[in-house]
Amino acid sequence: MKFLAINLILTVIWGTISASFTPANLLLGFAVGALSLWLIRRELKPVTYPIRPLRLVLLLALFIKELAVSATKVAILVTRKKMALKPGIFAYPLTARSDFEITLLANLITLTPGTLSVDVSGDRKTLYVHALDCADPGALRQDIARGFERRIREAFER
Amino acid sequence: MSHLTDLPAWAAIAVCGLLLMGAAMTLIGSIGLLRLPTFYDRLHAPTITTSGGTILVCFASMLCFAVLQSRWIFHEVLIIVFITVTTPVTLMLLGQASLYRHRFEKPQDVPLKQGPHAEKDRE
Amino acid sequence: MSRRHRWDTDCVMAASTSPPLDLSAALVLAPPTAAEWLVILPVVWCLILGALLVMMRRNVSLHPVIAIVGLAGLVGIDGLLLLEVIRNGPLTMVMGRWLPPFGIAFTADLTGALFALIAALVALAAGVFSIADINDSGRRYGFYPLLMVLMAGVTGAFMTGDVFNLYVWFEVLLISSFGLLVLGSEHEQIDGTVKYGFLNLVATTLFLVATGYLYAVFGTLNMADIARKAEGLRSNAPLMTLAGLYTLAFGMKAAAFPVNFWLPASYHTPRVVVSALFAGLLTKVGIYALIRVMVMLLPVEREELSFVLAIAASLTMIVGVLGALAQSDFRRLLGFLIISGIGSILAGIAVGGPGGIGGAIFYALHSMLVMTALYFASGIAMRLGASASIVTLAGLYRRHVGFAALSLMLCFAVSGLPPFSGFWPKVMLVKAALDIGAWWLAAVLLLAGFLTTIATGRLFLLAYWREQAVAVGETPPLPAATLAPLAALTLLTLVLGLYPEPLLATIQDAAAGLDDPSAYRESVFPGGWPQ
Amino acid sequence: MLLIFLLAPFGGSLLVLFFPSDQRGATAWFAGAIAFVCFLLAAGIYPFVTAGGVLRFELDWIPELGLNLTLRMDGFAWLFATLITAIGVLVVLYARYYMAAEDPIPRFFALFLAFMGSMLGVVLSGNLILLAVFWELTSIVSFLLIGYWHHNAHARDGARIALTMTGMGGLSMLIGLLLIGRVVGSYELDAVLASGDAIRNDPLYLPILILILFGALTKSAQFPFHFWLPHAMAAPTPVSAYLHSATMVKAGVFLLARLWPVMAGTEAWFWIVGLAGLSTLLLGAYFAIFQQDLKGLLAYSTISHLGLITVLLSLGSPLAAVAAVFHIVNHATFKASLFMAAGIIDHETGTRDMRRLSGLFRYMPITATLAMVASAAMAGVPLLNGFLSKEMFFAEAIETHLVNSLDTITPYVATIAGMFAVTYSLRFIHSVFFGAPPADLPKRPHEPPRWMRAPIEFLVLACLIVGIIPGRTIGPFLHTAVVSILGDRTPDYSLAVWHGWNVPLIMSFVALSGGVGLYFLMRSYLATGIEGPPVFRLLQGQRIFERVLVTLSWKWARSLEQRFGTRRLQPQMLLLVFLAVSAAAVPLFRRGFELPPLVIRGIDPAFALLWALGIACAVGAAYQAKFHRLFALVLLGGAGLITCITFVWLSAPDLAVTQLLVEIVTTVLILLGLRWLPKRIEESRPEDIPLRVRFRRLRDFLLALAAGGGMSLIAYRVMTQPTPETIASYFVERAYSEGGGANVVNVILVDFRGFDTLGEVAVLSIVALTVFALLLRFRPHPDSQDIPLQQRVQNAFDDDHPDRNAGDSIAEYLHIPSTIMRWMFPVTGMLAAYLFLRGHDLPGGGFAAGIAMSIGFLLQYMAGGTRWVEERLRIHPLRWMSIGLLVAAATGIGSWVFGYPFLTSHSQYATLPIVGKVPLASAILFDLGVFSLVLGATVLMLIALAHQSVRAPRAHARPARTEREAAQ
Amino acid sequence: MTELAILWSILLAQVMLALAMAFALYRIVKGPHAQDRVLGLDALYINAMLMLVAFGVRTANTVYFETALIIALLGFVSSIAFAKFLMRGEIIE
Repeated sequence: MKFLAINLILTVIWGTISASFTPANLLLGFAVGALSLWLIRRELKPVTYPIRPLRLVLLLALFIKELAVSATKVAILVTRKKMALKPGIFAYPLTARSDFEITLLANLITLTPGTLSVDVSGDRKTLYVHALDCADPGALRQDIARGFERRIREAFER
Repeated sequence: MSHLTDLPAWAAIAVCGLLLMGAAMTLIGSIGLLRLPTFYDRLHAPTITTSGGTILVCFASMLCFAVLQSRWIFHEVLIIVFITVTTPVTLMLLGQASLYRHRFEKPQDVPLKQGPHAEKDRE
Repeated sequence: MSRRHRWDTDCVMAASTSPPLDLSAALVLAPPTAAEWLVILPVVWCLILGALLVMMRRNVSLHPVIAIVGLAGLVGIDGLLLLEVIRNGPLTMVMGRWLPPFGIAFTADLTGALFALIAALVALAAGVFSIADINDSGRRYGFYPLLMVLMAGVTGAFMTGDVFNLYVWFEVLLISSFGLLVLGSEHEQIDGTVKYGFLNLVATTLFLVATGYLYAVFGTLNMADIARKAEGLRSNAPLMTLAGLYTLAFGMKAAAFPVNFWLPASYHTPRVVVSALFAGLLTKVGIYALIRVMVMLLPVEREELSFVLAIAASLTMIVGVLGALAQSDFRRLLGFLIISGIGSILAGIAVGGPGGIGGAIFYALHSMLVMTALYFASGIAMRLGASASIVTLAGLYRRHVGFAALSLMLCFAVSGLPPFSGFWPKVMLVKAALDIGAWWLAAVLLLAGFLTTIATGRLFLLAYWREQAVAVGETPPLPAATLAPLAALTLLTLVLGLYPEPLLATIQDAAAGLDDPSAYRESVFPGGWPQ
Repeated sequence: MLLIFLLAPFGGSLLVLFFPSDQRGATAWFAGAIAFVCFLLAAGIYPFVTAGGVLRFELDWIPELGLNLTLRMDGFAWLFATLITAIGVLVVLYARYYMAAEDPIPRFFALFLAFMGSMLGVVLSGNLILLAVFWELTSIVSFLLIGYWHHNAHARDGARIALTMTGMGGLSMLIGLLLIGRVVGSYELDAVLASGDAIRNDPLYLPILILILFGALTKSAQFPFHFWLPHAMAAPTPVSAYLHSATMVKAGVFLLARLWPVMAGTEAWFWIVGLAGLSTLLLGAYFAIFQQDLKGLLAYSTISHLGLITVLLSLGSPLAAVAAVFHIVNHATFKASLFMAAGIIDHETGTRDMRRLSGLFRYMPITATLAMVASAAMAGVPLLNGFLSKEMFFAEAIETHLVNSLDTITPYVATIAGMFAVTYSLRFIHSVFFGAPPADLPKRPHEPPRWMRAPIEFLVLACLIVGIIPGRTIGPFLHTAVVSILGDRTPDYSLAVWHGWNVPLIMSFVALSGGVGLYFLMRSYLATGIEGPPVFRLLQGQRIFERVLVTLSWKWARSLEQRFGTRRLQPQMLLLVFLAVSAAAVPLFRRGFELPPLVIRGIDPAFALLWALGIACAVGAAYQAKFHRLFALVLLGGAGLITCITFVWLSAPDLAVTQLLVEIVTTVLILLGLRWLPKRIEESRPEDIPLRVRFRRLRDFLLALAAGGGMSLIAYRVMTQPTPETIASYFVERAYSEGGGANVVNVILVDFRGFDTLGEVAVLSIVALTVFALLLRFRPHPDSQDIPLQQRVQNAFDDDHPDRNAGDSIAEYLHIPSTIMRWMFPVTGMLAAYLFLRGHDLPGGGFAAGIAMSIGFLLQYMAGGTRWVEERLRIHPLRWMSIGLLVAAATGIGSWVFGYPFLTSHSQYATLPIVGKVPLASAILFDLGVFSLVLGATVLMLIALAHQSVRAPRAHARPARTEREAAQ
Repeated sequence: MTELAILWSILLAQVMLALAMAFALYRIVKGPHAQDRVLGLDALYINAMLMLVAFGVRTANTVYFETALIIALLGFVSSIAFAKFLMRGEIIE
């Protein structure tokens, strides 16, 4: 059962959906999860990561903070009378490797208002990010590298 | 409105606050959608909604029901999770789609980037 | 909020808290008899067979076998049902144990059973004919499953005792008829289907609207219940609107003037067997519904509408037969003949009374058989003469005498000449029309019959008796599968023409049953009305 | 016993069909035997019918219609029956030699016997409707007999005209008879004959009379309906001899005589019948003179003789009736023999054209003599039977019956007609048998075979005997017949040849001499051989008839179809909607339609705003639908969303869930289809839209408004009017307690009205099947066949860049999204499972679950592409669908086992280990079926659409590539 | 008094959300590009979901949950479909 981890996650989701964590229900959830995984077994590459809960929490915290900050920033920006915008796209050199990490990073970048990852180069090396305020791409790169990417690596790198 | 009276004052105020803030965020997001000049800028607007609005409103709901003790509060969590997972996909796809379309159509408001690989040499 | 917990504990609780109120008022307590199962069996039988056929899409060679056996079975079931109904009155099967008007009631009275049986016969004939008419690709497209579900829809429509359920079955047969109509997806087929589809969908929507209104007015969907409540509500509720809407919706289905154009526009496009099926079944379902609703549920409104109906009927007859005269395409001609037949039936409904309704029912049944057979004939003619237009078609008589004889009989039958089945309903209708003093209607009826004679005579003279101008090529062999159903149906019309007595007696009982549905109500509500 | 009269011929005709066509002799003998048997039977019956005796046979046939198989033979019927059978025998004998070898003999004799049967039926039937039935039968069979030589166009025309005329007559007669039945209260002939006064005094008398006369006069070819008879001469001569001289044409006068006691004697009768009769008598004779075709001449003379009989019947005096009956018999004998003679001539010389025939006497003396005698009888020469009845006719003509102009002119007309008769008889004989020997005949004429002549000899003999000693031969039979018609009004009459010098005799002599004179006067004109009579040549009934027919069938029908039978969709749609609106509105307002006052309370601003948005979306979508599909689709999504929220707001979450899911799937499916539609249509600028189009749009818009308004009006009315005790409340309160679930809608769906659900899911599966079938043969629009523009551009981009291999763009493009989309699948699966399991308690159920699951598959497809997915997923939507349907249906049947009605859900609770109690309401099984079916159906449509994209580029790869080369 | 305040604030929130939806709709109608419209639709979906949540708070009723969850989980599917349609001209290849 190579999807065990995922299946467990699904089970948790199931519990959450049906809002009950009684063993019976969880068992059922597990069964359902297994079934739906089995359906698409041929599509997925098994992913196995050492889970580091603490780091995850840190990542989450960072994410929340980033959110709060940038959201307010953009909100203010938007609500201004005249919007001083210097939008643009900058290329971000990736250090993360696996699909999962890249995906996660891209999502986080996108989720934080003001930055938006639009594309990945064919050789998973560059991530193209669109920023509302692209006055200084270097700084932005710094932020991402220091922030999300580091946290992610800490959380998932083996 | 029996259930709202059940809420202790602090909870009530908190709920209202969260709710209002969330709604405000959402509204702002939409305003952004409305006002921002180019498509790429507009792409950013919904992120405010999703991140700010969703989370706040869902917190409000969680708090409300948690206090009311009426049920488990995981639903909102789930909602938040799903939203956070799915929204970026849409946005990215849209962004790229418009990139390609612009590359094809070449209208005036194309950003400084001409295709995904223009930057390679700029690096 | 106690319900908001896990679903299983929840239901356990539901179970543990024993039902608060006494169910016996709302539930069927006695297990239904086998006879009552006969009411529902035809529909389920068709559905199951359809599903099976879909499942075995790979080996199409088996399809016809299964389908034909199934249809034969259907005929058998319907026959038994009819006997059962004749023997001891209408039968009712209540769905899901819920007593009407809460649950859906499936009620077979004489009318429904008769229609169902004839429909099954027609379908069986079509099934046999299709062996030669539907090639493998057609089977792979799912001709037979569609046929089966179509039959389910038709039979359901004939049996149901619930207005909304009637709508459901209408949809079933409508959609499956789309499927059959586009079978092979030629260009003009799709063209015809679009027309057919749009107009019929509008009609069905109309039906739905009317039903919603009906429910709002009556608060029930059960036909027997409605029939009961109609008296009380007649004073204030605008039942006339309902009647108008239903008449239009069903008239549309039945291709009555002035909403008849979809029929000739679409019926000549599909495979022969398909148009034969449609000729036999679809319009007649509309007629059936019209009879059921207008005669049994809203008799007073029918009275008030009768003049409008009569006008529409006469125009339908005339337009239909004139159209038939103007056509040169064999199947289009037949399409118009269907329309004029519908006109005669409408005339019966307009006249009303046991005579009129009986005549209408008889005519409908007759027309189901004859029109189907005629479409078969058109198909065979196209095989023999390699043309669909009676201008170029010729010398069929010389090519195949037996076939020509059968077609001739059918021509006479459809023209309402003795000794074929068309004669008696015409006599009944004329008689009924005269009895209420509607001379002109009787005159139109006979005029239509006369013009039909001219039209069919023209058809026969041109396509059959006329010698082929060009040298006659080798006549292609006729597969028995094409000739047999034609012969069977023709024989049936002949028999019904020579000895109509039993059918006639049944039909008159049926008409009486519609006129005074007390027996129907009794079978739906055995113990009087529920409180 | 009487039944044999019907069974024998019909049965015989069936049997004859099975004779091999080369056995001419056997067939003929068989047919003849049957005819002969019938004849003997008639002869045997004679004693019973003498002196007004009536033989009856009754058999309940269709009591519902008051129609019994009543056979009734009185003297008159007997006379006719004998006539029919006797001449039948002779004609069969004649036909045996007449018919050519290549003609299909069995069919001829089958039809012949069938006709004999139906004719006997006409004369024997003692019930009006029965009479009508046999009447129509004679028309049908005669149609077939006339068209026997169907390869000949004349035969076809003759057949058609005959059928049309006689058929029309028969129909009108049917009404008349039905009316009589209504007046009398019974269709039994006896009852009708008994109540003559009732009928004559009934207000309906005139219509009845007209209708029935129409039938009778058309049948016996009375002016102005006479023209079908000459055309019927295209039939084989035996047919003409039998049907068109002896029997069928007599059916009309038979009917007149039959109903004589009840109908005759009134002013109207006299005028209508008399006028028709006289004109026919005269014109028939007149036309007859100028025919060039032997049979044509005979046909017209037949017409005029029938006219004579009609006149006699019109007079309404008993003696006239006697004369009529007598003449019926006489005419049958001599005319049949004449036809046969003509047939022989035709047969032996190969032509019937009197311009080519002459001097045949020296070739066929015997036939010639016979013909001469017969035509002498036709001309009314003394010592022949024709003379007697003609004398009686003249006698009656002189008599004054009613004082009016018609009655006064009768004798003169009679004499003139008699003169004409002599003329054409003379012409017949003289031009055919005398004069110079014929030149250029197709065949060398000679005497016919012995037995072919025999019938004529017999008939001519009959003419002679009856003519010389009428009293002893025909007298008693005639008497019985007359008695049966007139009953006690039977006059005393004498059939003597010699009544002494009296006016009729003088009239006869005038007629004879005048006729001869006339003939010799006209010889020169006749020799010119112009077809048709001088004056009336232009006025030909059948021409008029044809013209009428053509106008009716062709011009009117065509124009009608062009006017109404539009084959375009829009007008029909317009009409339909218009009708719908009026059908709903008219009665509504005729009944007075009062709207309850509108009360507004507690409007929620947010909700109101939402609705405004929804409406905007809907309108926008409708507006954009034609010009900008994608836009319309987006708006549609918005509208759907608002609907969904509304459902939640009005606390119908279950509907909301379903609505939402359906919304999503629909959008995707439409997008799939959109790829195949031609590119967006640009809206033409408002100024260059023609006025007509503007008008049309306005009209349609108004109509749409009306329809929508009507709908909302009905809805308003429904919602505001006090609800009757509905079953809805019942559903709500029962849903939890008995349905075993808390979600009303779902419980209603699967339990209360599970049967509807069964139907609807069947619909869904059929839709899927249809889509699937349609797309198997899908031929895309030319400008959408190619792979889409974007892809070409992107592929081109990949091809340009050496560092990229084909399909990179898409790979990058989807890189991140596809990861997420794929991982969404299990989650979706769980959602589906959750919806399903909760279904019976909370929103969802099989339907929603199925759709949710199919969305999961949708995601897979979008992420990976068709090929990629189908390499990795096992997908058998058809199977799922059918299994679903099976399960659902089987659940219903299953309750049979438990002794419950169809689709009963029994909530048992099975205890599973650990999990605890799980409700196994069979409704859940049903739900499972629904789930599987919905899933299957949706995925099936999805795949069907998706595969187009796989197929099309493959099909059109080459042009696309070349284009790409061109682009670089 | 608190109760009233709560009511009003919730109502206010809902109105704001509705307004947000209105703006999204405006973007849909306005365009100018197809992708703008799609973006608007996506925003519309999310706002709708929030509206539902707010509704839940207002009525302390959880019936909204299924719908909200499904929007959250599957609402993006149609947007994706649109996006891919714009990108590739067909959504399943």
